[in-house]
Amino acid sequence: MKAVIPSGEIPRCSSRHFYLRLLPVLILLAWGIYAMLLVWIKGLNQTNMNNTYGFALWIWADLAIIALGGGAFFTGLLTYFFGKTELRSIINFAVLVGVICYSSALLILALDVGQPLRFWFIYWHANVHSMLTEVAFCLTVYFVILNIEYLPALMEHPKLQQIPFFKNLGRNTHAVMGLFAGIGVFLSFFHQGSLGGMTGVLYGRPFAYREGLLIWPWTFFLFTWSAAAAGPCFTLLLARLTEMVSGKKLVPGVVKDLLAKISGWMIITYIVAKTADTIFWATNTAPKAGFVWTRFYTESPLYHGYWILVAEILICGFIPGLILISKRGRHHKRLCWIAVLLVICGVCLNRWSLIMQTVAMPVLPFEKWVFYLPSWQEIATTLIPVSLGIIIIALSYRHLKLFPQEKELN
Amino acid sequence: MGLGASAGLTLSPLPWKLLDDLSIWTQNWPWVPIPKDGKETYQQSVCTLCPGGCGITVRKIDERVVAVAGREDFPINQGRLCPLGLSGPQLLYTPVRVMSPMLKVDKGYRQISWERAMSLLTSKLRDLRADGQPEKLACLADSDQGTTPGLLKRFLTAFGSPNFFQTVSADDAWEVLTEKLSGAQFIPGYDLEETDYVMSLGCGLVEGWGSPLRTMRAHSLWKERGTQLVQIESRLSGTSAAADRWIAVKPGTEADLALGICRVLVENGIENSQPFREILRSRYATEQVAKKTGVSPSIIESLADDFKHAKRPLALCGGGQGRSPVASREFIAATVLNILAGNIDQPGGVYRNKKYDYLKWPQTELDTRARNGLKQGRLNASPEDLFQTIADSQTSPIEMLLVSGVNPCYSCLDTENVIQAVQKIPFVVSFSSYWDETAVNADLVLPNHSHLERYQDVAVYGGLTEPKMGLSVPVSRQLFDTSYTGDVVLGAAKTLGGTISNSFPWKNYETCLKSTLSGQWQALLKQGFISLPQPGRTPDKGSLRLRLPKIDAKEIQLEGNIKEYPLILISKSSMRLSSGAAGSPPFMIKAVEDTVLKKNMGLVDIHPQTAGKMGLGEDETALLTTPRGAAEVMIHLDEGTMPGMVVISQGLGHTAYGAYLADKGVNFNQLMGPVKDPLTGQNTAWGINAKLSKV
Amino acid sequence: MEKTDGKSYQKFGMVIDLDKCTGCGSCMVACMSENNISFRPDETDKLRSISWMRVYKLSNQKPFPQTDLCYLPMPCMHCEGADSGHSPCISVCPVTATDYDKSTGIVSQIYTRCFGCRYCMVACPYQARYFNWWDPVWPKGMEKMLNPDVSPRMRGVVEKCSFCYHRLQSARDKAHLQGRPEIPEQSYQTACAQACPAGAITFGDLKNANHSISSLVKPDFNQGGKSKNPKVFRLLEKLDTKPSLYYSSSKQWVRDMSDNKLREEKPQPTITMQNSRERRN
Amino acid sequence: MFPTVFEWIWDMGHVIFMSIFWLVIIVLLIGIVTVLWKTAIDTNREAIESGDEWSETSARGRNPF
Repeated sequence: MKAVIPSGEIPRCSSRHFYLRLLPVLILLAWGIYAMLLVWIKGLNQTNMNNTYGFALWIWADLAIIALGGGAFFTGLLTYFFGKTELRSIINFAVLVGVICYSSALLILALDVGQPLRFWFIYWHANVHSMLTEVAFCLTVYFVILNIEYLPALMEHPKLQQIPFFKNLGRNTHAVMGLFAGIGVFLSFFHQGSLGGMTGVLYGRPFAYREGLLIWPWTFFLFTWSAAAAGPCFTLLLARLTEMVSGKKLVPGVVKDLLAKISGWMIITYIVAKTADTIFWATNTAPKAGFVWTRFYTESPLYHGYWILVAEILICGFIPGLILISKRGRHHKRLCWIAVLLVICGVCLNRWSLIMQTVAMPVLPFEKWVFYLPSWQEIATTLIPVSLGIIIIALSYRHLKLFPQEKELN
Repeated sequence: MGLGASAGLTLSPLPWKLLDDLSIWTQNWPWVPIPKDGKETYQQSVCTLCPGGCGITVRKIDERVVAVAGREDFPINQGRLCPLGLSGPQLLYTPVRVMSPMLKVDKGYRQISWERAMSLLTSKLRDLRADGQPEKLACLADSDQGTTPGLLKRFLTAFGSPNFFQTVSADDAWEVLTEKLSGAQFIPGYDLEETDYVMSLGCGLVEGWGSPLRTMRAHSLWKERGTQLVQIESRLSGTSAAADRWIAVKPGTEADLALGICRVLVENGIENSQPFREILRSRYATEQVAKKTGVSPSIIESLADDFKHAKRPLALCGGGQGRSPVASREFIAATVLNILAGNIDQPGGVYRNKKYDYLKWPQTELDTRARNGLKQGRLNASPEDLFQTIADSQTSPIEMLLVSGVNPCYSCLDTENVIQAVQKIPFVVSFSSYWDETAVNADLVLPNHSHLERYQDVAVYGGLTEPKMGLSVPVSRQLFDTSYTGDVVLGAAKTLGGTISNSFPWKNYETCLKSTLSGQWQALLKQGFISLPQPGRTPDKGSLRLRLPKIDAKEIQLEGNIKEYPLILISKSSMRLSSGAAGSPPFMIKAVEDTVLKKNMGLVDIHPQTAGKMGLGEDETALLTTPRGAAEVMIHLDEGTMPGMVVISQGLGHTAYGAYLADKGVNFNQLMGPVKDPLTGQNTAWGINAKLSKV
Repeated sequence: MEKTDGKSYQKFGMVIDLDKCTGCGSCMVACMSENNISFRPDETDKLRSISWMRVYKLSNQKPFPQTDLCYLPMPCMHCEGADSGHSPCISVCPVTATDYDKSTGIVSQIYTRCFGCRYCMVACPYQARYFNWWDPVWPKGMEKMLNPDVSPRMRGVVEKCSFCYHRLQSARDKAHLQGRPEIPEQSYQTACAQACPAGAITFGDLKNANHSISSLVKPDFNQGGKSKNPKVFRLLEKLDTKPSLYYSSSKQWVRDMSDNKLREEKPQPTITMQNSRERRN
Repeated sequence: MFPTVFEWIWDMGHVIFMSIFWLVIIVLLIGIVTVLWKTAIDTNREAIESGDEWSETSARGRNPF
């Protein structure tokens, strides 16, 4: 087909070239879909999960993806409520990333349950005391909102612009975007938190359990916070990658700098809080359950050793944080991007240890540590978000005005 | 417009209806069975799956047997039940049942009618007699008591063959042993409930010893009353762990320790010690014993002291589940202890029970053919010997073998050899209800009803103070085209006619059973059991005289030289695995620990040091070799196993019984060979020398 | 039996005498048979095997011959949880598929409601919950042995010990027909308690003075049900899950293994190859 | 989720959680409806202004494809 160029003037590569470059990604997607069908038809025996590893790779992927998708709500918050209007040049993209992340998260959740056809029980027979219920409710609603937020960008498409109804729809939606963004932010605070709460409330699992405020364990707030910190970094990273692939400048440096700076401050403050939380947990919470905190890290040092703590808090926390808040750090191109990457790794690592170490760690004194390697089906399906993301971004970039300033920047 | 439509649709009841249907569909999937409900009834019977003789209550929904539980009013198990008994329904409904008479054809088996089966059987029998060699008919049964084995034995006699064999059960072994040692046959009954100090020479008391449920109840009683249990065993078995005191003695020297203790007691001038004083003095000096057994003198003395000061001490012998013949030395040692304790025929002691023969049938009629056949005399003493002779000889001296209630191709020692022998026999008939190892090697399978479908009388000795006879009754209607083994025998006798048919005056098996138990029939139906009368049981203190020279009979030498086979292989029994004729049903296999079975690999317990010397670690595969055979096993490091020993589980390594049991683990019997007891000539092998090598 | 708002409240519990337990596995099999638990040809992967009642084999980790072992049967602990009903598993289930019944103290599980998120399994420190990784399949003919009082589970849902709840229901019906106000102790017993050859399992109403369990355990409900009997303990009491499952053992080392300790006492230096293990309680 | 479903319990947790949830839903729906409504009106107005005949444009307006 003939590539439809947004508002005419910006050149795009030929369809042939475009799809040829997309081919490997499509293959990756196909592999994932095959594995997905296997899991749905044959059941969860296709995975390497077991009665000890009830939560594994998939849940981790969910937590990580949603944290990284946090860029959408946080950028929205900054744009519409803290008047950082310059961010408008990246908000569309942030929202798109959000859409991708959340849709993949929902897909993986649908894979992870033993009876996918009963998914709606979670609304129908909701147990409001369960963090997972909170997650499910917010997630679905927020997903709708994300799509609405993405509507204007979609309506920018020339073909749709020709149709008055959609032209107006786009404009009007944009007009009340503040409202939607508002709800979105509100919901995000909750479901990001609830994801943290999921492990925090497990008072039967001394590694995960945290005291907290009212019904919310500290991890509730830490998760929201870290998502707000890592989300923008992820948006930045993807924008950068898009620039590299398209070979065009898409986002003005000042915007990147601003976003990097903000998430820098977020990560620093977050990691300080996280450190405080860890210390309190190690000295108060864990001992109450009869655990010397070192036990969590010394009994299977290879897989669940101190290195996790060091990597998460120091290498992926303070270091990138300091880099990003310092002007010099941000302006040193390579250093800046390394920092962005570290932040992303940090938040993923945090989710990883909170899920994996929690279940691998025996609570009964006479039980053993359990190890787990994901099956290829799990890996393939976990890669769906990647391939899907690339494809959606590519298509959107090709056919929509994803980056409003693309024209003047080139 | 589209919007309106969707809005309307959402508000309409349609989506909710769909969701509802969806939920219903997701909740009961067609391939998840929904058990049919019906009228609930309970029926009582007696379990015949092991010699324990427990009473069972069977729960039925309409015709379906859905559960088997212990029978409250039954003295042996008092409402409790073991894993095997509880799995009863699985053994009733399992697809590995033999569902009709089966004839071996070039490939596999063909289903045939009973008429055809019987004519086949009788024509073969007729030929044997026509050729004037009735002694070439042999029969292997689980026992020589009970009506079914009784009928078989009687049939062989009338037919003219002396070759009736039974897999030697402990009870029969006792008679030989006691005869040889004390001149009077008896089966010891232990008053476990009344004793206050138990010294056990390696008995697996909580692992299925004697009548398993009764012994385990006694053990709980001990815990409540503070009865002391001393376990003399070379490994940390369940019993060793349950014991108040575990003496880790070198394997095979339990008797020495016991006699050492006797020596100390004698020195302390205990009564009744006259007859043994000299011999004990001369041979069982504490230091020697300590050296031999690896138990320090101080412990030996303290044990003797405890034994002496106990009110009603009791010594037990019979390793494992106590189902196989006991080595004469061990029995002597235990008996001397009991004599010194003066507990023979005393409360809390050992009762000398007589075997009670209730098969009071008229003399068997014999014709000349039969007489000549019987003149030949029995081919061998024990089944093991029989199979050995057959394996050794060019053409089998046995033309036809009937197998009832046993599974020699799995449970006889040196299994490979046995299977070869069985295959050598021209015509083998199995009466098994299941496709067990023997059935799949038989030429004709005439399936008996399963244990829940038939009448059966079971005499229970198993160390009971009061031997019992239980009656198992059909609780399920007959599921398949099966028939009583007894009826097969009666049918065959009728067709053969003459004296043979005259010797079997009964219409069918059930009438035979009824008339045999005529006196007790009603009582048996009512309470399920009767106590076997014990005439002339008079408490006579220490009247048991042992023939002195026998006191230190030679000990059993293990097969294989230590140079080549540095380790000692022994077996361990568990209540979670059936090592008898009945194969473990799926529930039991599911309950087996993953330190015993992993995937299809059987694990052996071995001390970390010993394994380390051979460079073997946890879960590594190794080749276990004995003079009789070799098998791949997995290593399980176990601190509780004495260094230098390898311990393997009984009841695994089946080749038949279908996907839930076949090809899992290693069959201990296949690695073992029989070893004769110097005194009784019975097989009393307790282990074998072995080696482990990396693979 | 304590009376609250006119309604009689029971708290069913279990105490297992580890001195008597011989690890024979009758409890496991009795449970499988009673509760229609599915089975597969290979059940040796215990991490994926379903057995509501599971028997652990504990070792005192000492060198031969000071070694000692103890069997510990483990069904669902039926935790009461922090504030009556806040059991680890119940509070997390998003679809209300599991619940703590205040009037019986039994933690229920609705198989047709569960949608298999396995959050409850992660929450349970005792690993007493099991997931159906496969479709349950009974060999041809064997479906005849299924108990009609318990529905077989489908693939993809979580199941666990129910204290044979269906037996409580039928006992209630019977009592009602006989016009009895309360259920006699013997008319409601779990399959495992009934089968145990050693009589090591005692089941009954912890709040009913007439039931033998309450005299064995002597629970102190002001202390979250902690036992007043020094030999009796629960697993992981520090977590405040308030299990209804008690154990009794005369062996100190076994009691020590019941919970995590901050200062691990070192193993005593072992006596030189003295071939005997004396039990000192 | 609805007071009609039997899990519904009138306790604090439910009331708070559900009221917030339904509040969000309502606000969201109002937002969406207003947008659609406004859009529909605008489209029609433009159509009239551009002097086309009512029917077809409105038809086009309502059903673009």
